[in-house]
Amino acid sequence: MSEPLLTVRGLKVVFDGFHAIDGLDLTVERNEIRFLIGPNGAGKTTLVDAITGLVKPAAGSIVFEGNELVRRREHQIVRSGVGRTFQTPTVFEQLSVLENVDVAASFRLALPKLLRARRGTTPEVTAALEAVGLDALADAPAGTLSHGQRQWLEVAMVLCQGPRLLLLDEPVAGMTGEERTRTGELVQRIAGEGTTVLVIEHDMDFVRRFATRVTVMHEGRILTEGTVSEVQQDETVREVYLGRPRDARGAGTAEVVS
Amino acid sequence: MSAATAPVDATADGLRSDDLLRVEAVDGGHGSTAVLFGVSLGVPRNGLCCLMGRNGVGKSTVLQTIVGLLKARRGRVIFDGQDITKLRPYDRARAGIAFVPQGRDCFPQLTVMENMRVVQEARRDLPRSGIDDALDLFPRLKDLLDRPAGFLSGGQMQQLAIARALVTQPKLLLLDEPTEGIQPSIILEIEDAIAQLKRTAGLSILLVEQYVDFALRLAERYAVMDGGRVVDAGDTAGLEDGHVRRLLAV
Amino acid sequence: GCGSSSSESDAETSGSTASADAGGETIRVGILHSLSGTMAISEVTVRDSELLAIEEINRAGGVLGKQIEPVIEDGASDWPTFAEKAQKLISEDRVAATFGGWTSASRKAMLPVFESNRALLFYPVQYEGLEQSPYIFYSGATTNQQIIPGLEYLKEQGARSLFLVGSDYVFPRTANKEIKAWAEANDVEILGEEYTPLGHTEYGTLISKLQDARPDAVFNTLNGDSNVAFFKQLKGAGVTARDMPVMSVSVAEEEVAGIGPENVAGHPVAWNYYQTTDTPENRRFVEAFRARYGADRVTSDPMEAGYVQVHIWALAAEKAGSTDPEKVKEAARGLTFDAPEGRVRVDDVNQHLFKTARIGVVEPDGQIREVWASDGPIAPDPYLRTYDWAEGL
Amino acid sequence: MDVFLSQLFIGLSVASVLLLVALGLTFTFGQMNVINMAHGEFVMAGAYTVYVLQTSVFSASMATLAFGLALPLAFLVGGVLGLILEFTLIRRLHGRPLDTLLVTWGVSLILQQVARDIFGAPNVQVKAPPFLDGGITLAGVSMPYTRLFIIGLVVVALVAIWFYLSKLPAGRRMRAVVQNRDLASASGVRTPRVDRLTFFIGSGLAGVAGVAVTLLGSIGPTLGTNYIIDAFLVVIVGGLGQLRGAIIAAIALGVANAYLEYWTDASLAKAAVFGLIVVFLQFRPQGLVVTRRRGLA
Amino acid sequence: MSTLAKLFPARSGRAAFLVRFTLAAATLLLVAPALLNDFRLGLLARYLCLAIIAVGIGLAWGQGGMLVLGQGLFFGLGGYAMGMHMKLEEAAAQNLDVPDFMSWSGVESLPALWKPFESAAFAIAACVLIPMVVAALLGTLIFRQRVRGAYFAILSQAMAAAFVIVLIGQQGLTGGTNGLTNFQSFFGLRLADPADKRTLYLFVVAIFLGVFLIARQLVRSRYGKVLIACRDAEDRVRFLGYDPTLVKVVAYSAAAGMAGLAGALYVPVVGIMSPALLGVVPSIEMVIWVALGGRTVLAWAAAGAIIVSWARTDLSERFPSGWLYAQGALFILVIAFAPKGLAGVSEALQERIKTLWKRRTRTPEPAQERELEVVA
Ligand SMILES: Nc1ncnc2c1ncn2[C@@H]1O[C@H](COP(=O)(O)OP(=O)(O)OP(=O)(O)O)[C@@H](O)[C@H]1O
Ligand SMILES: Nc1ncnc2c1ncn2[C@@H]1O[C@H](COP(=O)(O)OP(=O)(O)OP(=O)(O)O)[C@@H](O)[C@H]1O
Ligand SMILES: NC(N)=O
Ligand SMILES: [Mg+2]
Ligand SMILES: [Mg+2]
Repeated sequence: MSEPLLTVRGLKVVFDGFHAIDGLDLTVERNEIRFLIGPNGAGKTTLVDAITGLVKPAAGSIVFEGNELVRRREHQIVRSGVGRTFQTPTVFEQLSVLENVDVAASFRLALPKLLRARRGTTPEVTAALEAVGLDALADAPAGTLSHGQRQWLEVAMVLCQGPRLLLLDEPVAGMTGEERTRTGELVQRIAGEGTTVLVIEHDMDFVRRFATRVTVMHEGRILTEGTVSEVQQDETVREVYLGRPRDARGAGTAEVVS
Repeated sequence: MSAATAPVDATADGLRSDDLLRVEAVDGGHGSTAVLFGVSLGVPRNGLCCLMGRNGVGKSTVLQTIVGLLKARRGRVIFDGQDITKLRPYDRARAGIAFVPQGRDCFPQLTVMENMRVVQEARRDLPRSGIDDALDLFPRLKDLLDRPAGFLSGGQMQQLAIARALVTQPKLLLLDEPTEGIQPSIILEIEDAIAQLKRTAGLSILLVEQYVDFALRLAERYAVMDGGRVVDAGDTAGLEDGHVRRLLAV
Repeated sequence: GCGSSSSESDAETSGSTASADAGGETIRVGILHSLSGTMAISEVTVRDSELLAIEEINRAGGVLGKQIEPVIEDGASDWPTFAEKAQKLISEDRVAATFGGWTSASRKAMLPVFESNRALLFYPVQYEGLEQSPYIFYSGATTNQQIIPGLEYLKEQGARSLFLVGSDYVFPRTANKEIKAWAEANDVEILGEEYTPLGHTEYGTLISKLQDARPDAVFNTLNGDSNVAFFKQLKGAGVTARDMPVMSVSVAEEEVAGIGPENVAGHPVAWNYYQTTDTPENRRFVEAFRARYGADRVTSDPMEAGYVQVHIWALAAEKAGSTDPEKVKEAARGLTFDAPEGRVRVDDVNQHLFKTARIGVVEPDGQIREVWASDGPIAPDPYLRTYDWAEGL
Repeated sequence: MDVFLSQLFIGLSVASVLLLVALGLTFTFGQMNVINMAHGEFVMAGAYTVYVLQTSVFSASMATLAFGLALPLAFLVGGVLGLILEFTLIRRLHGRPLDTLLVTWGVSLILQQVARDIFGAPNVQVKAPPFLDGGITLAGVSMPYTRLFIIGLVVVALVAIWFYLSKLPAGRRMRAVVQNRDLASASGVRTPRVDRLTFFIGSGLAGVAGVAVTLLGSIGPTLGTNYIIDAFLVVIVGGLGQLRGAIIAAIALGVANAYLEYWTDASLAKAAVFGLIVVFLQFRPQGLVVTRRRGLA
Repeated sequence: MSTLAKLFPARSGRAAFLVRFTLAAATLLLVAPALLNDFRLGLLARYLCLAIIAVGIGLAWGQGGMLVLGQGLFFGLGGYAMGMHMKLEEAAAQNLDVPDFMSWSGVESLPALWKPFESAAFAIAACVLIPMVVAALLGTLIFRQRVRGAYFAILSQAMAAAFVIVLIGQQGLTGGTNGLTNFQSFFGLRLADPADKRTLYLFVVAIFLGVFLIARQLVRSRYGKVLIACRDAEDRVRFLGYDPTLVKVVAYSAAAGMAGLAGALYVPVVGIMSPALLGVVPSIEMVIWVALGGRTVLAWAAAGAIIVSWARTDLSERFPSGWLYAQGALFILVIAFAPKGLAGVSEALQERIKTLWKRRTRTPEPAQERELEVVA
């Protein structure tokens, strides 16, 4: 029997006495597309921050492929196979789109190799750029990208690193329906190629279409876990998160064009 | 080709002489990068115009040009009958334009309360009750008043951004993807809030939104952008179902 | 005049590049002082008196029938810049001699330049001795013409213990090395020795150390701005000249004005010249200086030395009939001049001046009243060879 | 005499001077992110203000009046210089904090030369008002009135600034503009006016500091250079824009220096304090009082 | 015009670089010695030493975003290492136990710190390695704690200040404020001899060109991109699996090594090494050269050092008492109004010339072209 890819036990993150994550347990299996939803401020981003070393937990353990991540430094966590994007995309504005991805792809090179100039483009870089549809903009400075384009670029950057666990924080926020579909399909493809993906998202339509399993967070803990429809039927989830659709609007509350 | 100052055909529907805000054939962009080409659109008085389009077509750039953070290289921006093209952003704000930027902007080291107060105090003519009114629309912020805004979660910050804009009691509210990152139940509340503001406060709104249904439910007017141009615009009344969707799916 | 004179550069003659260019209409001399930076405070005044001397000489017909043309350069309170500018004056402007420097640090930086070019430097400030370059004329006092008389005076006044306070550079450190040797031979106890960086302004702790040690007197080799802070804060701490006299060797009229006379009044200083020195030459000098630069200006020892050294160079050149450095050096031996401070004579060997030592006390009006003077000029002894206690320094 | 207490007092008085110079920087550097190397020259301008008042406006017998008037006037002189600097140069340098350092460095060179050309290179003298002559002795520690006066001045300035920054709308506006200029502007805050006011106050405080330092040291064109680095270190150790941090840092640096200097000498003490700062930043890289932020800085 | 366009093509490809580099090298190695007199050639040698520092600063600051306001520290470490060796060589030649300045301060036997510098090999290695090691240590401490921006700038400045204070305070060991002066020879070259000075000049040029090539390779490499990434969003770089501390330390340390090398050359070229060259003021000036030339372009950073130093010499010769105005104004104008320095100015000029040229040769291009580019 295979052990889970990621096991979080008794995690606590405290800011000035405020418990943003309050004794959270979470298990993520290999090759799933796990969605994490929950009210604003539930602690979803903080959980990702804790897994990737950006915030230091007050207690608890985070085990990834048998290795404890707590107290490791950020870049070591990335090197052990965990990649992430940010809710507010950050890219290297002075570098071109291609260079952004290339820098990301070169992270395992030793210093002597890094000191050589880049000649041409490696296949993984090309593939990542094509996957997010930025190949046409490869030579544009990343600083000139729009909000949405930056999100794509971030995805390309983690993609080419071939992480075994990929954490996406609201990857489709601000995208049109068509773009959402493309992103969702991309996520499915990545998962198919052996990467486990944990997605934070508020777009329930997107969740419905692409989730294998959904975890709901509330006030720093796991509220419930299950399939999309199980979760959607849950009274508390409706109460604190989904809200009750009112007659006047019909069923779809925040439906995106698809 | 964009030498023609007259709005092109497609946008003629998006602009009326009695509109509160009239963007007339504006060219603009970031620094030396040209992004907008002859953009025209209007926001009706006490109405809502919804601006749609794929990533990177220039929606945010339009909004930033309207508030004056970016300069219009050509064309005019008329607000309430006054040409504001040359005004500085703060003077436009004082004229009654409020802006909720995309991507959760705030004063990170000021508390939630201070974020609102600083805006309210920026002008002598704003009553303190503006803050209470804004908080009534977003009651979840009441628990967070003393927290530095930079520590808020994405959704919390978005709520604060809208609340802060309302504190200025604007005539025109510019919302750049206000539902981005907000939990479904609150999106419903925001929708209610917008509808209510239109009704009771006589507010006009220019809304950039990806959720087409949400947008069209609220809007009287719509405009669709592509490649820095307005490619379709008009009234939502009598809009053939799926028309906009088709445009966006290009 | 910026020399783009590639024709002048004579690649054939290696070795000495200095060949004071006497062929022109005028004779050029270098004036090289700090016109900017910390030391500008002191050094611009010397430049002024040197220019005054040049004007006087020119009015009287110049040197060797030619007018003197000063080439002014800024040493910028930066020792390497002094070296660079000295080189420039020598190799591009072909000056007959250079008048310049104040701190010993600047002199040490310029020394190799003048030696390797066999060109002349006239240096106007009192210094620590233990140096004798064949290409430098020292017109300020060496140790035995200022510091030792200062020490003897304190001892005579009954001081049995001293505290040494100085800026952290070569002059105070070397001077204090000599002072300690002197003290040992004279049964005077040294209760402390403290250095502060040039430009230091916070003397609270040093003053409390003085108050703890309670010396009979303080020997002060601080240079520049620091004196102002030191004396103001000393007065603030309630220490008066009566409790603890501070003998200074770098506080002249110019510095007194900056410190504020009320803050130094009563403290002794040691020099060779004061504005109040009573000679006919000095009356003329002070009058000329004020006429030239304004009635509110004061004169001081280094200014006088600057003035004197220009005249000495001019006399030597006249005597030699040439501005060639070697001939000027030769002619300068034993030369005398009636300076504002009294008669001075160039030493035959070491190119220092015979100078009269004078101890003065600062008056509340900012002038310095002479309270003791040596019997006539003292022979310069930069290596203190005539003092037994100085053996092994 | 009790060394411990007397050095404590000396440390505090050193701290008070440092703090006075650094207070202006908490505005221009801490709030506006401008590394104003000409701040020291504003201090110098404040010092020359006293000199001009004493020599050209009032007779020597009115030293106290001249000194008293110098305080507000030096604030104005420093402030106006700051305004000019803001208006001509700083305005163009938003978002380029490191460039402000280099540009204002050029400004400081020029201001020093201006002072040299107006007042001459030699130091000038200022008379302390007679009521500041002497001092008191408490618990074996002699405290000159000049030092006590400066400490008092700092306390007054601190209270005023604290009130301004945390209680007055203008202070809030100032912080808002620093934190998000575009947003502030789009929210109706007249950002250029806020910038100018901030710079005016910060530079004005430098002028006041200039009046204070005439009581202790020399007044010359290079006066400012003596204080500038130490003052920046106070701001850094205290934490950017943190009043509380600056106070603690100034006291810590002043007192550490006083004790270290007592046991060693001025040079070593100074080098040791610099060393301690490097070590300190190992533990508190953002200074004593930290403004934390979420996510990526 | 067309040959000019060939020499300076728009895209700085490999060939273009080779052309430019060869031109610059030829100017320095052949033209300058032919045109300049000994004194001016000596000054140019000095400027080139400074240009080596500037190349390092261009790397650390321009590419890596570390505003190194304390390069005087490393310049000094290299300079003193070489100076100590030269002093000892001389003392040995004159049969003295200790160098001249030590006896002035009462030091009679050679301090242990000085002993290793009797070896030429040790001294040469030390000039570069000591600064690099010190930078690596300091850098690791500082960058690991994420001290950056203005904090780093002022901290590095304080380190230079502390170094100078220590140098001045230890007169017996270091020569104090005076520093080390009065050098006669450098590895057999007699410093007073014009022919030997020319040889020394050529040596400096060779080292300068070598250092420039090394720095250029660093910038062009992938490492160079990672360095830029660190400059623009250091925290983001962590989440790509790089340790920014290491990335920055490499550049910082390389810049320190270059400054050290420059210091080592400076001593024989100028004949003095003193704290006055290393403190806060000179260290800031070093950065100003780079800002003025153009911080992101190495060649312009080096040019900045040469131009500013030359301007300083020239202005101070022309206006001995007013040159500070000119220098200050130069700093202000260029940095405030030309943020990319002279590099930016030259770029803009080339751009202008190119459009003028195009306009004259071709029919005006349709205004659409640019728009389409953006929209596409
Ligand atoms: N550094 C901090 N200091 C104080 N409170 C913080 C800090 N960081 C986060 N918080 C608080 O922790 C809670 C969890 O925030 P988090 O960003 O993880 O929420 P989230 O689930 O990602 O929300 P959203 O869906 O809105 O992005 C919020 O209430 C937030 O205000
Ligand atoms: N700071 C900038 N500098 C240069 N170009 C920019 C900048 N910001 C955006 N752009 C460019 O301007 C175009 C329009 O950007 P804008 O942000 O207005 O798009 P948008 O329609 O709001 O997209 P999104 O839905 O992704 O927010 C994009 O192609 C982008 O590349
Ligand atoms: N010689 C001096 N005063 O430095
Ligand atoms: Mg979140
Ligand atoms: Mg947008």
